[in-house]
Amino acid sequence: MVDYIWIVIALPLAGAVFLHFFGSRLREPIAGVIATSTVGLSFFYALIAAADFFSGTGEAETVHLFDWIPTLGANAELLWDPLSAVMTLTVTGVGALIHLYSIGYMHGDPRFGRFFTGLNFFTASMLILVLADNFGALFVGWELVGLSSYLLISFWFQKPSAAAAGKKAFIVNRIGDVGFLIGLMLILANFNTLTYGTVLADPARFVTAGTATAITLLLLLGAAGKSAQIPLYFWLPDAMEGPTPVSALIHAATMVTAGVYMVARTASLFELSGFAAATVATVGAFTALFAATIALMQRDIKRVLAFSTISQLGYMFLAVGTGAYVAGIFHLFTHAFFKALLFLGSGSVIHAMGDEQDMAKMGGLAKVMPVTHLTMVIGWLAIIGIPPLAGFWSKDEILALAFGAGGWFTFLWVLGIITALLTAVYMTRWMYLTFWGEARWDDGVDPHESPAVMTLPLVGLAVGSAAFGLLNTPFHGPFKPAFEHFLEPSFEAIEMAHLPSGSTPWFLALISIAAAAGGALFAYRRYQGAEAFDTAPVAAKRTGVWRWVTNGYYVDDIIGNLLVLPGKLVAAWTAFVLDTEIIDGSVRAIGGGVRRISGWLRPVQTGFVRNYAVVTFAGVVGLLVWFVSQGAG
Amino acid sequence: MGFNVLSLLIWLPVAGAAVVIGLPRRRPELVVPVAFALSVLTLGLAGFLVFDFETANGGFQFIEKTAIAPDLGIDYHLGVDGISLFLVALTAFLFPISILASVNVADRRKEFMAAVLLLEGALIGVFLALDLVLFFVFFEVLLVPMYFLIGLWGGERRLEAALKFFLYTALGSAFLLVGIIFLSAQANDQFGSPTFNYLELLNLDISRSAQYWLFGAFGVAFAIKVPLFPFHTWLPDAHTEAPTAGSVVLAGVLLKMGTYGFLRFNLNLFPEATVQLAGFLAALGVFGIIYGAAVAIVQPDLKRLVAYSSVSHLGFVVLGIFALTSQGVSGGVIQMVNHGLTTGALFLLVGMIYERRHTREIAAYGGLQKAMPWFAGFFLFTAFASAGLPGLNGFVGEFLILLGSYGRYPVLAIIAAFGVLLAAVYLLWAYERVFTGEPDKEENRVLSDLGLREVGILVPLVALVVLLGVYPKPALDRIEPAVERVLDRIEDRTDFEPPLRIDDIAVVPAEDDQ
Amino acid sequence: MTEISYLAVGPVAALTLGVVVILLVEVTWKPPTAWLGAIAGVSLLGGFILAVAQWVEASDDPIIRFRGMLALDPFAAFGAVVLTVLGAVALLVAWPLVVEQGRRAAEFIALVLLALAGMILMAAAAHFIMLFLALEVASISLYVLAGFNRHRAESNEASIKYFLLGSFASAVFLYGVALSYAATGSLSLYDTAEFLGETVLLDSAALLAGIGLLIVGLAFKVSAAPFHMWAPDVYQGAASGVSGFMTAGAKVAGFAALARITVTSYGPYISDWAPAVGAIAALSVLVGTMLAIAQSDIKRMLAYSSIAHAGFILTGLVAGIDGVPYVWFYVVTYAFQVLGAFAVVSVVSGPSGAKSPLTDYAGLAQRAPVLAGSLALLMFSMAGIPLTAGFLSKLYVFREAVDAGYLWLAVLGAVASVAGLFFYLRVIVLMYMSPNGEKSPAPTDIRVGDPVRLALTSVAVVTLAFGIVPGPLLDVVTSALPF
Amino acid sequence: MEVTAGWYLALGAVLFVIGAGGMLLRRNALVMFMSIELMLNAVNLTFVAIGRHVGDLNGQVAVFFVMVVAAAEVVVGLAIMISVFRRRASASVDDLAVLKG
Repeated sequence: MVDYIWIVIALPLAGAVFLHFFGSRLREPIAGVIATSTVGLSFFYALIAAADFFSGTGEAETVHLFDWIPTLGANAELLWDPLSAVMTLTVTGVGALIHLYSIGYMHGDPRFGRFFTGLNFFTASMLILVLADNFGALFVGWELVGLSSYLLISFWFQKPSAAAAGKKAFIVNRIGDVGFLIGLMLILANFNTLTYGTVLADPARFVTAGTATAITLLLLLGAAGKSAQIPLYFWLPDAMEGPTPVSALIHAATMVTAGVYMVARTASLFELSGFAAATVATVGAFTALFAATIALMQRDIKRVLAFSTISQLGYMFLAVGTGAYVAGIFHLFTHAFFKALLFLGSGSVIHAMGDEQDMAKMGGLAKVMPVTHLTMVIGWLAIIGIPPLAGFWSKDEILALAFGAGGWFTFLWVLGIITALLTAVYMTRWMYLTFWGEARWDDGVDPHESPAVMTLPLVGLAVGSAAFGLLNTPFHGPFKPAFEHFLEPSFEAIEMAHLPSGSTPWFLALISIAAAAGGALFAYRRYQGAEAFDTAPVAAKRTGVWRWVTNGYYVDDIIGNLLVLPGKLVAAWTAFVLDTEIIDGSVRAIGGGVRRISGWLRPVQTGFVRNYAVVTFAGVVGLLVWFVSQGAG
Repeated sequence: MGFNVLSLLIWLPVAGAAVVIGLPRRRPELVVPVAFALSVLTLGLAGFLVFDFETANGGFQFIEKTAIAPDLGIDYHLGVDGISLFLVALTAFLFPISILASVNVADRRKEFMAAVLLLEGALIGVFLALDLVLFFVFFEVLLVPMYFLIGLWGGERRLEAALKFFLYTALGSAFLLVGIIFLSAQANDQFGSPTFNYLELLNLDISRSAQYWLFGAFGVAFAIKVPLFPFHTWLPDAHTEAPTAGSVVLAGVLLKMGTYGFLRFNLNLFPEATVQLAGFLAALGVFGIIYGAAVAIVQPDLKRLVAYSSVSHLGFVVLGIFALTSQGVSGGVIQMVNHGLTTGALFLLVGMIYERRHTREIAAYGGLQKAMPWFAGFFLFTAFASAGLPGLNGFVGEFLILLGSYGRYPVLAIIAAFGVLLAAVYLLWAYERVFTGEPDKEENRVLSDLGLREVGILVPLVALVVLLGVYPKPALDRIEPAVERVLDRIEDRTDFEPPLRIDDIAVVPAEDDQ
Repeated sequence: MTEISYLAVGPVAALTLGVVVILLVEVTWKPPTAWLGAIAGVSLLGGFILAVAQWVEASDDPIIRFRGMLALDPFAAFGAVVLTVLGAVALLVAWPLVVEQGRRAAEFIALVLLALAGMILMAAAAHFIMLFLALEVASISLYVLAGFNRHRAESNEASIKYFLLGSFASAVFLYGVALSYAATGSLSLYDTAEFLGETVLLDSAALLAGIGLLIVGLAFKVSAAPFHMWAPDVYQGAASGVSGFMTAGAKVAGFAALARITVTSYGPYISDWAPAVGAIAALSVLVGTMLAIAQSDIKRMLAYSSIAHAGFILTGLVAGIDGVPYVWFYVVTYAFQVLGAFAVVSVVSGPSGAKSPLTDYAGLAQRAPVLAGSLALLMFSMAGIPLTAGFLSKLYVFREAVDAGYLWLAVLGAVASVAGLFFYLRVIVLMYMSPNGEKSPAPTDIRVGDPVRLALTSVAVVTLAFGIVPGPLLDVVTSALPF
Repeated sequence: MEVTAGWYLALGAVLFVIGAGGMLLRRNALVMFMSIELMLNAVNLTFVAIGRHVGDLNGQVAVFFVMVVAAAEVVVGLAIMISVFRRRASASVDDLAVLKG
């Protein structure tokens, strides 16, 4: 079974190749059906392959497919262990549902087939990423998901904004990848290979803490790029230019979590460097808070979710940085469900509103879209962390573990709690502006519930969001921490963070629940009361800090003016002054110089015999002088 | 070996040129098929060569040797090793494509095809020659057909470009020639008889100072060909003004003569100087990476953009070669091939769009993806290959080079890594401006997508790009032994210890994995 | 009387006989020009056969004849062979001109043959006085040929300049002879060599000065800088038909003589004269190349390029006896090339004309592909592009220079030959890359007579054949050493 | 005082230089040619002197050849000059500067 695990990748890949060539010829639903089924099959294959892990008898296995670049220890080798199994299942499971949903969402798009090519290709790339057995293969998947994200964000290439967003996403990711690449250089230089087996088994054998710090920080840069963490988060909001299923699959559920996965995978390296781990946690906590604040003021239904995604990824970073790898992966897992759910829901809304994305023009959709509304409520409760829904368990575990880590992490815990509060505020706002209150639709718009093909996945994801939290509870008996046991083999060697002892966890849980409930209540009241409508969560002050927040702290402008513009100027100077004028200029000058000298010399040939005789005679004298001097000497 | 495959590889195209010229004036339609058939035949020979090549053998194979001028030690001496093998194959592969891409050449078609075929013969000769005079002959004589290709069938500023190309490169070769002569003089002193035989010259022991001078003399010639900053300014003009076939061959193969020369001659003949100067050249290469990319970003002319991207990519090759590590050098070699494929494809694509719109101005385009989805697809694919996307050939080379060179020049390798980023910037930005958005100009809306011939031209390239990206092993297996020989040689000729030799690598059995 | 050997003078005799017959026939019967040509052809053939015979004879036992006047050695024989062939080709090239001359054709042919005789003797002379006579015979005939076209101002000017400067140079040469005589007490090349071989002169100032003046005299003939000033004017002024012959013949004979006296008589003093020769070589290369770039008239351009080539050939001579074979190789192949180039000129710009602006050559490729093709080939060869004799010649002489320790000279030469591309390529650009007849006065297509066609073919063959398979020629020249 | 060969050689040298000077300074073709004759005769004197000094006939004989050659040069030279004078009255070579550069 496991020996053929490559089938998991091969299926969607084959789907992509097939659809690339024939997708455009197929009648509409068929392409979608094919794509969906390839991913679905992968899911079931993975499920069966993971059976041993469920029974706890599973052994990590590597499958060697073929040599790629042996001299770097980078071969086509797959690693099948609980961690990659979880990732595979998440990717294929959530992926399959989103594929299904897309059949409805992309209905009528002229490039229907092409879209599924992209989705399938992305799934394959993501699976390469999570199944890789060495950093080389990991990097392949790493870049390929970037590519597919680029292709899918700018899927509607006629929209300049979409094209630009795609480019931005890829390039910002590449910035991170440079860091990643340099990290790989260090790894090869110290380990002489890129294979996990050698590098991760017992890194202390090869590297000092210092080197480990360098390596891990560089990897972190790559992770920050993929997972949209500070400082490389700013591509994700623009990425919402892509079709909503793309946002759901790539920019919420799977690709953006690659960074988290990578940190978890390289846990043994991070373990060597407390500093790097702390950095990861700090980056995560701050990103979480930062993004949450921006989310407060967004009017675009998807941008809110985008910033929310960044914020949630922050939690995951906080987790893996704290050493709570299981918690991190668990949050990744649950988040995949409820965030995908929320995105698909917003997609369903956008669909219903005739591609309207401004929440100021929505409201009161609960009545017309009952199913969507219901599922969204579940998603909403899940993300703000109301027990017993998934979000609560995963997020709360993270916070608890952070608190338990003590010291600096206690401060990060505080940030986490504030973020939890803000999350509740902006998500409630999101719900209210979209589904509740009175309708503010433009005339001519009449929303309607989406077709079953779209609502079905919503339901599926809703169930996940509601129930999967119970997979990992701190209790015993029926709700034992199954997820943790499941992942244990992958983290045997790793020193895990522990829950604080005694009743503290309960206490912490209460705090976070309070924060969530309080935030939700505040926001609800804010809008219920308001007559003069205003999207801002607090009484209208469009000035000072709020303008900053509304514009995402002007980060894009700052980058545009401080990095991109000067960069272009420098390039232009190099090209049109240094290269054309100075370097090529001097080359041309040499050529012209030779010609000019030749011109100057011509008049020497006066045409007068006497002068010729003079020159000749001068030659004679010169030669005589030489020879006679030879004789003398 | 029943027949002298190497000689055939060189002289078949040359004879082909004669045949093409000899075709009756009244039957112009024959020209292209004949030329194409001949180049395909050559490709077949190259294929035979690749398959008949002894994989594990790092030395020269298929050697041929006959004296031309015995008392001067000039021989007709050919041989192929893992380093030259794929350059020959690349050459033989690119020419049928370039010929097929030039069927629309109307003016003096016979002469055009003849020139192209001559060029092919000469280029293959450069990579096969094991006698320095013979090498120089091929190295120099191919300027003539190239000169005519640019000067007769080129763009508006073709004359200037052609002259610049010829003079600039010839200037380099002048020093090369003197260097070669000096070597044979040394041989005369040490062996008692003059020789230009590469294999014998390897046994010379050359004083350190002499090595520096010779390294310089050879190096200038090769640096101009590569081209290394600051000797690169002939390249954008030549590439831009040359007809499509010319650009493809220039970028695809001609530039490789420089890097090949460095690897074959400088590293082997002047090991001490190499070890001393490697850092400097690697630095130049890295500078070229960033510089070429920066200049490419703002080029308003699509063809110039691709031309400068070559400067950037060749910088990687130079870095790899002078890293003097197994991975770096093999990466350099395979990157030569990769660059030939991707940049060749890019020039072909630019040529195709130029044939339709007769402009290379990026600003003149926009929203092409609507009218020409296939063209856009091919372009994007090639762009990503050239930007070093994993899974495509470009990555394998750059990955090996970067990781391989870190062991020797951490700082340089790190700077070079940013070249990968910049490549994405200039290629994607160009793609955005040319292909995306709504086609605002009428002439862009009515463009016809690629025809069967054009697709036929591109598909083989694409196939190879993917193949080399996913399964480079066959190539690497043939390249590495030759590279190892070079490094061994440097190791025992100098006190230098190349880091990261392959045999140092801890090979981990798949079992004891986590 | 073994001292007398008719074989030693054979070629010269054949040519002189030809001269006499032609003149007599002319005055008695006034036959059609073709006959005169036939007679000339016969005497050249005779000369050639005898020269070959000399070769066969001399390669066994080279020896001095006529009381040390003439050397019968492979060196002389080879010179004779080359010069007779060269003469034949030259006559073919000049044939349109000859025909133009009408009744004066006989004189013209006679002068050419006479000049050839003189040149052959220069290569064979083993005695300074003999050498001087040969030199004068050749030169005087050339003075006349230069001014043969009496009715054109340029022609007159050319011949008088050539004459005045030429005789000035001869005088200098002769004084050199006298000084050498004073130092060694002998006028025979070989006795001089013997004398210098065994006795070491305490104060050799006179001798060295003598050597210097001798070199000047011959450097003038081969138009090496700074004794080159006459060349451009003369080559341009003289009718295109003969300029080629003057350049080629003078070079071959001049270098033969120069090589013989330097390596035989003054061989022991190589450390003294080689640097001087090197300096002249460098100067010639520089002056020739630099001035050729600015020329707008192809004949002047070729003249300056011939100065540069004189420099290249001298580069080979600094290696002394070792260099002689390659000097031969260079000078012989170059002689044919320059002859061919002037042949094209004489067709395109008229056989008797002095003016030959480069613009005449715009679009020549369409009007006369054959001419354009061969001229292009010659340009590439002169520029030293591989697969042509020009490249190998340069390779060899540079190699000799480096072997002799003149690395700088080789570098200079190599770089200069790149600068040379400036003007060689210009011709090609005009012929191939400028639209048909643009700026050219007569875009009528050009007819090439059979003689010229034959000449061009032979030149092209020589240039390519020896460029690709130098072996045969190398074997010959390496054994064509002075006694 | 007794006149040795040295004096003759010196005289020869002086004459030669005078001739050369004339060649360089005068612009009349005939005069220039005369200076060349002077140079040749200077050489003759040298030959005789040396021949006498070393007691070798070659020196004396050479002189005859030189004279003959000089004569031949005169013939040709005058012929050329006449053909020039036909076109223009002046004998100054400075008028002959069409070909230059």
